Amino acid sequence: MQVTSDMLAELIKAASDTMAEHDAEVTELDKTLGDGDHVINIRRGLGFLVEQSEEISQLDWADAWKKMGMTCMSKIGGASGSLIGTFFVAMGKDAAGKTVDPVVFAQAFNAAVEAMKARGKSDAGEKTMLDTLIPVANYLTENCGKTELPALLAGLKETAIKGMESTKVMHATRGRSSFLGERSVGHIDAGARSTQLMICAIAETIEAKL
Amino acid sequence: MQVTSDMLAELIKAASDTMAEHDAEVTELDKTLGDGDHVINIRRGLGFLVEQSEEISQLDWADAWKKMGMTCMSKIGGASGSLIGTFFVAMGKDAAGKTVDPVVFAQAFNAAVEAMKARGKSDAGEKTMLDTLIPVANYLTENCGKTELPALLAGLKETAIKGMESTKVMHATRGRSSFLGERSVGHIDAGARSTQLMICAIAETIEAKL
Amino acid sequence: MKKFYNTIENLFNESIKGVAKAHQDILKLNPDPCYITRVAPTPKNKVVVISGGGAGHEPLHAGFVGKGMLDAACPGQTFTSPTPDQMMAAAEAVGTEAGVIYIVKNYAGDIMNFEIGAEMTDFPSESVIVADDVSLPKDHSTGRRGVAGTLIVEKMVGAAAENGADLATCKAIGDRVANSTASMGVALTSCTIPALGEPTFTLAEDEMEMGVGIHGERGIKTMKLGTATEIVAIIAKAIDDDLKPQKGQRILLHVNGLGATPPMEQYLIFDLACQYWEERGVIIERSLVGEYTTALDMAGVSITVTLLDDELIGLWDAPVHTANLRWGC
Amino acid sequence: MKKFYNTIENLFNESIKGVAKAHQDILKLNPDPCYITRVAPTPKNKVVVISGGGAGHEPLHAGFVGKGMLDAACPGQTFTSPTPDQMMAAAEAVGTEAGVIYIVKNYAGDIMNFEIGAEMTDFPSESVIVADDVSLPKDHSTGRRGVAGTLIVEKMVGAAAENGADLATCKAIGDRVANSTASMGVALTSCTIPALGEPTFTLAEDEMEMGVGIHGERGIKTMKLGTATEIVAIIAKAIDDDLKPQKGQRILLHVNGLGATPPMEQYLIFDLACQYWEERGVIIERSLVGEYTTALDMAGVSITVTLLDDELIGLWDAPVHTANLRWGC
Ligand SMILES: Nc1ncnc2c1ncn2[C@@H]1O[C@H](COP(=O)(O)OP(=O)(O)O)[C@@H](O)[C@H]1O
Ligand SMILES: Nc1ncnc2c1ncn2[C@@H]1O[C@H](COP(=O)(O)OP(=O)(O)O)[C@@H](O)[C@H]1O
Ligand SMILES: [Mg+2]
Ligand SMILES: [Mg+2]
Ligand SMILES: [Mg+2]
Ligand SMILES: [Mg+2]
Repeated sequence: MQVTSDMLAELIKAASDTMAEHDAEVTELDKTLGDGDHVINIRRGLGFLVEQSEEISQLDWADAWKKMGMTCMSKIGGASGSLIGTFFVAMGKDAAGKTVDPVVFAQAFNAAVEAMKARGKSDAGEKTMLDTLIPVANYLTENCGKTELPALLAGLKETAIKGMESTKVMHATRGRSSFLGERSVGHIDAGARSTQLMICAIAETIEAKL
Repeated sequence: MQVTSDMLAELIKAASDTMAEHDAEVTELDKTLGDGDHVINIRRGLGFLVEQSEEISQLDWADAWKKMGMTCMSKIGGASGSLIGTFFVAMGKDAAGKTVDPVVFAQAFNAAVEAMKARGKSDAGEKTMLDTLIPVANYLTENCGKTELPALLAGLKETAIKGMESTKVMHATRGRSSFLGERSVGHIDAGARSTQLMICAIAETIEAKL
Repeated sequence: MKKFYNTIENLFNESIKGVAKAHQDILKLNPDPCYITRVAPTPKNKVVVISGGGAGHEPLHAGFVGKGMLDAACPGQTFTSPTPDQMMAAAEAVGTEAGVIYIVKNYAGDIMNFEIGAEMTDFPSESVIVADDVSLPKDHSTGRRGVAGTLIVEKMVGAAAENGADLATCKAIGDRVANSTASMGVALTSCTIPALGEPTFTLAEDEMEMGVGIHGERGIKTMKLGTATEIVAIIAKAIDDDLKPQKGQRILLHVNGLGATPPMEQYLIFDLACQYWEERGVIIERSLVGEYTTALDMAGVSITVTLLDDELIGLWDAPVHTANLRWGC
Repeated sequence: MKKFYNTIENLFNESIKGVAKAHQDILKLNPDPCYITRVAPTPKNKVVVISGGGAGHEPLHAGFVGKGMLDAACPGQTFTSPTPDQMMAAAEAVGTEAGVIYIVKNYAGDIMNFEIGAEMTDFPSESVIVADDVSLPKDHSTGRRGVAGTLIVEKMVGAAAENGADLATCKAIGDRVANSTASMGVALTSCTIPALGEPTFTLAEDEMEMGVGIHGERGIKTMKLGTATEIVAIIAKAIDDDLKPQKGQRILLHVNGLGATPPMEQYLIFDLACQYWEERGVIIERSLVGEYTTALDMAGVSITVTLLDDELIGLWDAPVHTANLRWGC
């Protein structure tokens, strides 16, 4: 089976549904370490993506990611809006003019993570969404084009979850939670959790088609 | 026994003590029907009177009442400050140049109640301190100079309490409680209660000397 | 109760020193008896405008002392009318042969204390009683309460006095503004009077108190909390029933925050009130949104409307230089 | 949660229309993408000053759009940084050849969104980052938060730009003011973000949160509630340790109410802060007390100090005509 960009409507819906389902839980995380608006922001953006999802599904991967990036950039707001917007715009740029196969996808994903790091002046271990995304990027580099889709997806979910969980013991040094200093230790980062949830929901949607 | 103005220090203290003792109860009444400051106001004034009470006790009745009136006027504030201030200033004016015997006292008290009515544009039955003071004034007119002190004091207390209690069923038409309309019915007026408490405390202080 | 203070007894007295320091270019404080006057001396032939009332409504009244508005303000203790000696001392400090006009909110305590103060002062004087709260019927036994409309009376009378109007004219203008002004408030919470330590009343999560005054006391009716549009409709209708503005009538629309309600909600209420009157052909000629007549930390707002004509617009627009209203200079 | 609204989703969008209507003589609103500009066109050769940030801090920033201060403000949703398209559209609406200076509070979201906006705009531009919250150490991993000092940077850069300073000069002044400014806040309660419906955190009756920002989030330390004098001493010491004002140093002292704390308490804190610095020979040359940078309905205050010299005093005193700061015109 091949994952094609006309599945994007479905994948966006999956991301949107999982954020709705985990709204209270993730909001609580951002209330504990931040200002409580992360889910509202993400869901505002996802709401617009869902509205545009038919249109997005008509585009090729690169254009779809660019469009998604622009929507995230202008509709989410906050730290996560600029970061996720930057992420998708960078994916689109990296994939532009290419036929997206698993390897190209992994490259684009890595380029997007690099763009996010540059935008956020941040890296692994700072208790942010990057602690989900960096391990995922590495995993994709290692496995895309080598591992069969079912195993790839299973490993992807596992990697995302491990990344997310790793933020619990971290001392935040980026974003709002850094203001709490030592008091940030012991809680999972909201952005790490939301990105993990969306990655897993997307993986599961694809798995259901296998 | 004769009640003389050198007892004023003791009488002021008795009034002050009873307001301290019933602070919470009367405050609750003014919170229910007004703005809750009545006891604070009255006790602020009584605090100054207590401070001045040695000095006041040196004066004859008329001057003592005038001085008390001026202190109440400038230290209590609110509706009750102007009313009680007016009351004592009027008592002092009425008694000026006279030897204060029970009959003169009753006349002065009546003049003071009239002055308060004029100042407040109010009368009996409006659910105010006048519903304590008007019956007391009438009682004093009828009994001063006729009834012996012990019986006079007993009747005085009874009259004040009856007057105070009469406010419970009244519909307020003066002061802050009037804003509540029908909702004012069923509660005792704070000013009626505080004046009754002070009258009773004064009566009891005198009784204790008999 | 959670508040910033050293002792409850001194909260107000210490705070008013801060007002004087923060605005020393405009006003000065006489601590005892307590009153605030302008630093710039009042011209000898000008009618002086004095107001006052219990503390807890800041910036009313001290925040409106200055050129084009009040000559002096007499603050009482929290929610307690000031005493006649304050009004006398203030009048003696700023009074002129042209006379004194007192602007008094219609509460038994304020009326009586100002009355005694005026009786004991020799300057010719007049009083304007502000009774703008239409949550009470016009024929209420004591008259209506004075609330946020007071500011508008102070502004317009202040401008008239500054322009050189005589005492009778100031009085006539004050009465006319007061009669052309209607207000009504709604609260989502009561407030906590420092000396009491707890809210004066409590409301359920889904309740609001309609027709509140500015002393944290209960209003006219406890209602189920409505939408902002519903709330504005109730208040606006009460104001309309009183002032009966015709199509084409110009008004000043003032939305006043009672203390804890943020600007975001105040401006929402303002926008909805604009819509209400615009739909009826009434013209929002001037407006004022913000916390001007507060009730400590009460959550709530009030809406005030003044019917305008060219003269009143001129008085509103006239230069004013006070701590909390300033324009044209 | 008790607030005035029709729907939570539209509270901000409806409210901002009210801001535009109430101040139509000064500012105008572009609803989508959302930004506020002056009604009076910006002179062609003037550096343009643009700020913005999440809503919920009103009157910051829209209340400071106008002559002598901001040319445009970009409000985000409540406590959420605005998005790059807003900054781009605002810059295109008001930008000039003289360039654009962005005044940005130091939060990851604000920094990144403004950065993207600036990258996508062709005008020459500079940014001044305000990071005045000394409750965090200077070497904090992300730098300190930007809080109530932002207003002071906006006022002084605005004045410089209005006086005709070029982009480099505006940037230098902005950085100098930002570096000469220190703030710290304390809260007695958190606030309730409309979309969340309940307070972000809770404190016991005898607790205060020291070192809070302006987003209703926890501060640096939960402490036992102290007297006003004790609280001022903690905050003032933190500011002193940072700015190290010498004897004779002139300062601007700004006490800012965070939302639900009444003026009476704000002025008390101001008076105590004056005493603190006066005892140390520091001169309170200018002051500002009131609600300027709020956190919705949070009960609390912040204290801000800016070290002054003749140039900065001149910029502070320069005429300003905005909805919420106005003098000299
Ligand atoms: N500099 C950064 N680099 C990477 N991720 C960041 C950075 N700053 C914040 N984040 C992520 O953004 C999340 C917060 O997003 P959100 O609540 O929407 O924005 P805000 O912090 O502006 O309220 C955090 O949980 C964290 O994962
Ligand atoms: N016009 C009036 N005539 C007589 N008594 C009045 C009048 N107005 C108020 N009072 C009395 O004053 C009391 C309230 O006093 P207080 O609480 O000190 O003043 P305020 O009402 O100004 O807060 C009422 O309980 C009532 O007894
Ligand atoms: Mg957040
Ligand atoms: Mg009372
Ligand atoms: Mg009172
Ligand atoms: Mg945020």
